Amino acid sequence: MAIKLQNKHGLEQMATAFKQDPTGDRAPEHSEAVVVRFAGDSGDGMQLTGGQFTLSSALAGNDFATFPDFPAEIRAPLGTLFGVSAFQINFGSQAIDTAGDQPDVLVAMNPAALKTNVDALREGGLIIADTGEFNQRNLDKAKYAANPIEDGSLAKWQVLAFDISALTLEAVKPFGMGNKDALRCKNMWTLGLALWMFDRDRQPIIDWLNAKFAKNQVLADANVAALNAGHAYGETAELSGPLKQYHVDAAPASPGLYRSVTGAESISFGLVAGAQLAGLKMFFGGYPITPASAILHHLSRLKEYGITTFQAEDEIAAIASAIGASYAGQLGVTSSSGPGIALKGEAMGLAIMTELPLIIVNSQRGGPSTGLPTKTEQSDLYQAVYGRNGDAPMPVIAARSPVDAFDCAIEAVRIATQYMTPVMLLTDGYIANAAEPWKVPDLTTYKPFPVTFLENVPEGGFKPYSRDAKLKRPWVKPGTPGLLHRIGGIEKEIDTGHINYAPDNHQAMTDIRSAKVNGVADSIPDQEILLGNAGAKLAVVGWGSTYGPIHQAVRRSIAKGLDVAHIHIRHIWPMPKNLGELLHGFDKVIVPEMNTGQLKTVLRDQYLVDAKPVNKVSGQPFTISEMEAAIENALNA
Amino acid sequence: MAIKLQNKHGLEQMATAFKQDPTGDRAPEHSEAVVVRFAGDSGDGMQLTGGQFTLSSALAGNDFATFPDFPAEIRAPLGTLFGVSAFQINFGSQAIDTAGDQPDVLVAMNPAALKTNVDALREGGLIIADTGEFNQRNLDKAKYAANPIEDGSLAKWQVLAFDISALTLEAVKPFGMGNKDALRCKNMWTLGLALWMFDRDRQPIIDWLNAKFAKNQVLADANVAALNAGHAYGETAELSGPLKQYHVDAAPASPGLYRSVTGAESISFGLVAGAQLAGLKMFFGGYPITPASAILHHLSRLKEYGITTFQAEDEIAAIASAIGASYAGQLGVTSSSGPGIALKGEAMGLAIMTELPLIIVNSQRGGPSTGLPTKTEQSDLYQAVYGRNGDAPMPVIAARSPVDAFDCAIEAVRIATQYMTPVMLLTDGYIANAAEPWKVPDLTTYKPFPVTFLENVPEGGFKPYSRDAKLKRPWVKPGTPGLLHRIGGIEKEIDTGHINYAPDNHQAMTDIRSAKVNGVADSIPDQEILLGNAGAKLAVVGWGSTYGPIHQAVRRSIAKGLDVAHIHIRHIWPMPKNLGELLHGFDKVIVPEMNTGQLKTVLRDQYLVDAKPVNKVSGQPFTISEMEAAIENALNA
Amino acid sequence: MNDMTPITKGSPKDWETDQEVRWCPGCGDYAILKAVQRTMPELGSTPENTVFISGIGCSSRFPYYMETYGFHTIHGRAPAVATGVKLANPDLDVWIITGDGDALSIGGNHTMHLLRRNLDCQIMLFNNEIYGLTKGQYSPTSRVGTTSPSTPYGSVDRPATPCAFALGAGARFVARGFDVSKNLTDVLKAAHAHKGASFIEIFQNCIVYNKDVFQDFTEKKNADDGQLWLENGEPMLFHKGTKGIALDVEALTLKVVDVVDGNWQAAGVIVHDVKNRSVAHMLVEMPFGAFPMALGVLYDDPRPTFNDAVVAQNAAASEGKTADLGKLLAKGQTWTVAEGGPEL
Amino acid sequence: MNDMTPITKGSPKDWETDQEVRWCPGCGDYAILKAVQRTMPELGSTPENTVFISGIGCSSRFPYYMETYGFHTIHGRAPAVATGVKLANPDLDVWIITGDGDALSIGGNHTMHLLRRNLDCQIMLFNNEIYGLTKGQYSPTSRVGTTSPSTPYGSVDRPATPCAFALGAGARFVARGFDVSKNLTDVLKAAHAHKGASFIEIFQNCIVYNKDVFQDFTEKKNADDGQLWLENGEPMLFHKGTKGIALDVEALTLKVVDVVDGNWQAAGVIVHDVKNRSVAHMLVEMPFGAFPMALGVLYDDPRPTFNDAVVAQNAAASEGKTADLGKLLAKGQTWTVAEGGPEL
Ligand SMILES: Cc1ncc(C[n+]2csc(CCOP(=O)(O)OP(=O)(O)O)c2C)c(N)n1
Ligand SMILES: Cc1ncc(C[n+]2csc(CCOP(=O)(O)OP(=O)(O)O)c2C)c(N)n1
Ligand code: SF4
Ligand code: SF4
Ligand SMILES: [Mg+2]
Ligand SMILES: [Mg+2]
Repeated sequence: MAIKLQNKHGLEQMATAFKQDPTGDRAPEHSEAVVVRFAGDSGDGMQLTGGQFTLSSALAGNDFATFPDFPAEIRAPLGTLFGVSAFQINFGSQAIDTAGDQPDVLVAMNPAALKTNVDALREGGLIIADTGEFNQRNLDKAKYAANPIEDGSLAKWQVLAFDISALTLEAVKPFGMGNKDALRCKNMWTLGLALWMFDRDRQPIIDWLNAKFAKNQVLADANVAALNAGHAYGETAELSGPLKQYHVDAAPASPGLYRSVTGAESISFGLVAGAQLAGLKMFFGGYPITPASAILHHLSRLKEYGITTFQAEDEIAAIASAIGASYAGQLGVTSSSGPGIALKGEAMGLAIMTELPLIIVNSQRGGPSTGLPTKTEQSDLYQAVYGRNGDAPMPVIAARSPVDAFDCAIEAVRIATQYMTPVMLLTDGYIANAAEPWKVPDLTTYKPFPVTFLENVPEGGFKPYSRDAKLKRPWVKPGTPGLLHRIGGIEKEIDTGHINYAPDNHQAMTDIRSAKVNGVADSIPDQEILLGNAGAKLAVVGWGSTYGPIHQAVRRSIAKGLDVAHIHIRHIWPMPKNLGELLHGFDKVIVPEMNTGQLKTVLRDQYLVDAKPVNKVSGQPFTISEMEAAIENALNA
Repeated sequence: MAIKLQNKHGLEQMATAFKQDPTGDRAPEHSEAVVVRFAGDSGDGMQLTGGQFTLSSALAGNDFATFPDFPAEIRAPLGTLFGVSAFQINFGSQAIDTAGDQPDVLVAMNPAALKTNVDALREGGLIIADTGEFNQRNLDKAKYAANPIEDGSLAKWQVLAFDISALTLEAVKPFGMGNKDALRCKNMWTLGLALWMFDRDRQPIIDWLNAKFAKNQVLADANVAALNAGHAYGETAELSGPLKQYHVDAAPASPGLYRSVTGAESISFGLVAGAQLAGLKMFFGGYPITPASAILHHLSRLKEYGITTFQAEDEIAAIASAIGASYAGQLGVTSSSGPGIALKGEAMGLAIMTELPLIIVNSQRGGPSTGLPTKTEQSDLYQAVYGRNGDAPMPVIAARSPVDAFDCAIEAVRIATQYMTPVMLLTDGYIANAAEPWKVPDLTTYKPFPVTFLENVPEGGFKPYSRDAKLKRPWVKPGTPGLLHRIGGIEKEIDTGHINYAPDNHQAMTDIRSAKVNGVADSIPDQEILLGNAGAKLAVVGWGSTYGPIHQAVRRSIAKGLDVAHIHIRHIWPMPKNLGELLHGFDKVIVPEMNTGQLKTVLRDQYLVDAKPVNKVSGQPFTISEMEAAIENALNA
Repeated sequence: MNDMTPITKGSPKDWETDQEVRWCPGCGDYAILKAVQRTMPELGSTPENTVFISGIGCSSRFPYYMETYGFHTIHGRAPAVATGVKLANPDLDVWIITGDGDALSIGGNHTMHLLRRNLDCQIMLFNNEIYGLTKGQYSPTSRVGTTSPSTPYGSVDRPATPCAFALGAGARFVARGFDVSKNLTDVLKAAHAHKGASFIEIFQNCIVYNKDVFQDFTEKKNADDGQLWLENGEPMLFHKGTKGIALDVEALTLKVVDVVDGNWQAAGVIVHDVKNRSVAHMLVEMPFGAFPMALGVLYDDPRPTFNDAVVAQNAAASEGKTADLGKLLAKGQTWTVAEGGPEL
Repeated sequence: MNDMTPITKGSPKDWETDQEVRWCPGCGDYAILKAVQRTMPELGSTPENTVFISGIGCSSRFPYYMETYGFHTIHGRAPAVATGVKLANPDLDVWIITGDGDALSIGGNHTMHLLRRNLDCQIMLFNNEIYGLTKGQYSPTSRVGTTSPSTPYGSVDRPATPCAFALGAGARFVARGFDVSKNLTDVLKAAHAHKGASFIEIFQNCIVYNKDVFQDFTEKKNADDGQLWLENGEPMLFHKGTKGIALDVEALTLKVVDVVDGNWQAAGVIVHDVKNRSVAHMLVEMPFGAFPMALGVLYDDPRPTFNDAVVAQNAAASEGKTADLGKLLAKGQTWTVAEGGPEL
């Protein structure tokens, strides 16, 4: 393709990213995987553009992973560096597990977008820039001394710079909109160009635009016109040089209905599915916080599923209300991010002492303190496993991807209701916002775990803290005649649940609480090895959203002939029963985490295995190459 | 003494507790250590009695340790089992480290007191009971079917039962008080008897009574009369049987001025001393909670030491106000217990991010949740070391005894101010309430660590997050011209402290925060071995208030010829640099804790040493014999 | 527990548990407990549909002594827990038991928002102007100068006025009573009859740590001067009808007027209108001493409740929709990989 | 930072930092920032003795833009942090910047207690009736029916009235203004002049998530009908003096009256007395629409401040005592082990 014709250096790079198709020069080039990054001002609608491009990738049958990268500010002043919003997608004809290390194509809608994103672009990569925005004011705001498009500072990349703004205005002139509104169509023009580049069908987007602007035909037509104009520009520009089309084949996928899903969506769906499998109504008590709010937003639209959503005055009220709802017989759920979860610690203790089911979802973000609200991190594992007063054991589960979050949410509900215990479900900012293709699950394949409330006095009288084989206590709905009782946060007497400060009783209850939670391990599958063999030279043990980069890196390493395995832990507490033995079987164990080494602590404590930490705390996911390097280092160490 | 004359079985037991003195029979018997437990109704003034008896033991030159055991209720109905209040003292002519496993003497002021305490009394021990209170109503309340004094159920103990109530009324008749008030003197009568039993001087108590009731001479005289009557009763009763006097020699102690001190007192004093050594005023923000309130109470009386105490609306406001005070240039201190500490987690993160000095005192109690407010436990270590969102490293120190708490508080202030970091100081309900003799320290022997606030713009300009060799940032008081700046909980830019979300910056700041806290280890002494030798067969590693039982048990084990050592860790985080090597030197390591194994987790994670937990979670301290058994088990394992 | 004995309505006994009551002898809480147990049978709710929810404090021990469902939660959070309970099962008759520290110190925010939202429940705030359970520290309602373990030189912060706070938070029912008052049951009945959040401040004598601080109006001998019992539609009279409360039209504030031979109209005594919010504000802030203590139902003007609104919205939003998750997942922008498509 | 440039009093510029302002273009916060920077030079406090303390929210970004000392704390806790700052150094001029969510949702309890204690500081509550920073969820001040990401079918809970809440909490200074009002500086000056906690509600336009919700009274064309600017000692007139606020002596509530040829006395229009608490209660609760929006200083009646009381008590308690810890430790019941005593 054009790019490689022009830049020898770029060629080698390119080869790694695009597998060439022998058939001639004029037809669209074929490539296995491409990483495109759309970057522009918060106001430029890059997330929308990315979302629709994602859809078209899906429709083209590609596998993909996306990574929206928002600014912390709501809508920062135009053209500022901190106001840049970006959306990255990695799509391909093979399994895709990450949003990609380095973009092959960067769409930069203004100087600030170029400045903040170009360094990530791999050498030889293509830059598409809107010269219309590269005026002095914007260059100053982006802190560019000279115009990068002209001063040759972009030499190591391919640059395709033209006045998208003007071209858009031109395209939408017929609809007689004001300048401001007209320019709003820039993103559709760009999307049109991208659709052409990657040989995509425009119709679905056009349908979507017409639906979206149903109430305003002018806007609809204008956006469609911009989309078509961008597409047309591609075809004409092609004749004249650098711009080339290429084609990414459909990825192998099992037949069926697919959709794209973000982690926030799939956790919401999973909670609904879990509640249905348990036969319960759901009460969700939440307080907005980035990046957890999306779950509150999704669930508040699903009232017909027997869901009550309550935006509380703070995180403490949110969890307390959820505990109240569980006490009253619904599935209590609360959700927040690090700082908010910290505030819930005391109340978690109450749920542990009163042994009520409760789901606490933590969408982790960069810390400590307010930290980096819009960046991803895994630094709340300590808080999840250890962060409460007293001996307060609680099951902890971690989702590894947007799709996986669905099953994790169901699993959390199963444990909470089958064991009468609060459960923490860990996800993070990356999973919450990232989208993946998802083969819509057949819900009939999930085994129901219906809750049975105690409704009559059992043989030998009613004891609120009597226990079944799993050490679970009965769940009684207030309103049930004959089973009146009182519970609270003071130590309970065995069986009766009365207040009891006696030494032996406290010892016994402490043992019961921990035995009950440890017993959850009896109901979870053995830990599996995802790639590589048991007893390999090196095990890479991950949890949560490090799944993608670890999986790809281990796959590549194995391909390189290295003896390495990938283990990914869903059940953080209690852990699968075979895990200790499994880990001791490997020569070496490394634990990559987006924190300073938290899962590592649990593994070393539990199994006395010399698990070595590999840490990245930058608010950014690991790249595959970082992981490959870590594997090499570990093996050579 | 009489007891042994009457009960063969008792004799053997006795021998273990009282070393016999050859000289004759009529002179006071000599013994090395005696454990006395005063038990009565909340209203009977047992804590007062115990306190004064403690003083007289001190004046007699005995070493001692006490254990007040309050009911959870404020003032439960008279005569109820849950209304019993007890005070135990272990005093002797040798070093005393615990309040004693089993009482030798139990003073029971009513049936409920007998019922709840007699089982702890060692066989052959002496029971002194007030028959005046053993009426049907009280027997019913204590759930006694028959009167234990008469039904022979106390056969394995010595019983000395007589109508203390009547004797007291008799003694105070001259002062013409109402019955209710007159009976209030019962505890002084009992104290008088105890003073006689242990050959003590009455005068200091009489002085104290006269001072206490200076405003009410009648009350003073009546109490003194009761005290004397009890004492006289001993002398006369002696002629007729079981009651005998014995004498406990003074314990070896270095010359100097002594006082008795509780943990709550010595932490308060230590904080004052620390502030003075740092040259700072202190701001204490607290919210009442058992057993932490006493620190707030003590400090609120010390305003002349430049201390402002603030009872906040809740624990969050308490720590937030302390952070505000630190920002303004005072030493911010906050204090609570488990549930309240849980609420402070988010704010601790703010102090960590803004790198301000702050002391957080946690007087641990039984958990989880509200748990057992008046019982002791060590189950907040996880919360202290790991219980925050994000990677939020914070130094943690633990006091091992009331006296040790003084130095620990000073150490906490040193670290907080020398490193600009919050520090958690761990104590517990046992230490807070227990009293020990304390050789009043010479404060001039403590090395000052004066704080220097930055007051002028340094070479090269002012950078709020610039650092010294210890990675400490400058402390600037608002009000200082030329150094205006803003701080907050969002990730800081290196040096400037501006908001910064950049990946590299976050990584760098995360590394700096952890390096700074780890660096504290450079300023703390190597871990010492308190008893036994490095490389012994077994190391017993403890922290906090398990010190007493561990120390005694290890001493006895060594005396028995066992190869065991006692290591007690003050610096929980970061740990002394030599600790890992030290621990790896032992064949075996056990970690006794009043929790389910929390320090054990830190040790295994940090040093990959096979530290085995020994746990007791009953709200009661370990007994020496439990510790000895644990040591034997470990060695034989 | 005597949960098993068949419930014969109409007897306070049926509302007593077998748990030993653990308050100090002489504590005002006993009288309140009795008053509640006397009132319950007359409200027509059943023990099994009644839930008592409390925070932490001496007062918050209350639920253990009521033969109903009960939840002794954590300090200050009872209103939040109650909100979840009521929204999850609106049929339950929810009572919140709290103290001046529990409701106004650590729990102030939850109390405020429950009142603002107007959750249908009764809030009984036992105000003893002290932290009883933690052994006597001053509270947000303690008067200036209160010496306590944490304020050995006397407290300096201005106390909160619970009923003023409640009105400021948007309360639609505000009443006052005291532990040993025979009228307490009537106040409780009125609170229960009010649909929405009913806020009841009950002056309670902590005989151990704050003895008799209310005796200036609670004691028999001070009743005439000290107690102004309000009755809707009745003139605001006290001191055996010889004194009344009127509006000073110049100063636009309340004043005490003398009533000569029962002619209160002449004296301009205000007729109590439980729906008059302006007057309610003045009543709750009347400085005691210059004025008597306003007692009884001070304000009662119902508004739609939070729980009704939530239930209604849930129903409306569900109208005609089915809870078919499978359909939901398959909705929107989806695509199909055909059988013929590339194999795995 | 231009901390180094010598401060020449009197110029708003001296109160601006070099930090890029990060609010949405058109956000009402810009106008408020300018108003504050215009006001500061006239208050006689120096930048180094001024501290701006905020919680979390768009509004709470404020301190970064003020060339003073500043602390951007955590969500809802600014009042508590401010209390520590002021007690540790009472000479500092403390300003709290907060939002409707920060101050009234998560922070309600701290706001209440700061007002109750009467800490000497200014609280500027930017009320945009929405959670801006978290992208537009409804807040405790959002009107019923507000559709937002968390209330797609409209909010159902009754909103809080910030000024009513403040009065209920015991506030001694309550004022209102709005972002683009030219009178805002006067309100700020009055707040600063008041010794004690000054509560200022500032209606602020969140143009992204809650656009123009206040235009009914903030917009020029609605000013006459919609704005009632209160002046101490002046009659409560609006609509160019043709309308006024009077007391309905029957109903004991406020009413709008017509004023004919400026004869407001005849119409019974109330003369605003900033010390009249009863009227303040009515003013803050006047339902907008039937009444104009009461703006300016609604209530201003100082009381001793918390910080003064604490300082005074610290001084009194220290009177004549020396801070000799050694002595203190040696005090009370001690004993001596003599040299002759048993050796160690
Ligand atoms: C989180 C937390 N903080 C503090 C406490 C300690 N505490 C228990 S009750 C109480 C105050 C009780 O006062 P009030 O609410 O007036 O109840 P009262 O005992 O006076 O009836 C406090 C501070 C606690 N249990 N939990
Ligand atoms: C403990 C905690 N909970 C939640 C959040 C998320 N959060 C940040 S600001 C905010 C609300 C902001 O609303 P408001 O106070 O009205 O300020 P505005 O943005 O409207 O100016 C929330 C919920 C947080 N940062 N910390
Ligand atoms: S302390 Fe006071 S409030 Fe608590 S039980 Fe005793 S008397 Fe009642
Ligand atoms: S979101 Fe609203 S309040 Fe926040 S900066 Fe934008 S306009 Fe202002
Ligand atoms: Mg109270
Ligand atoms: Mg807002």
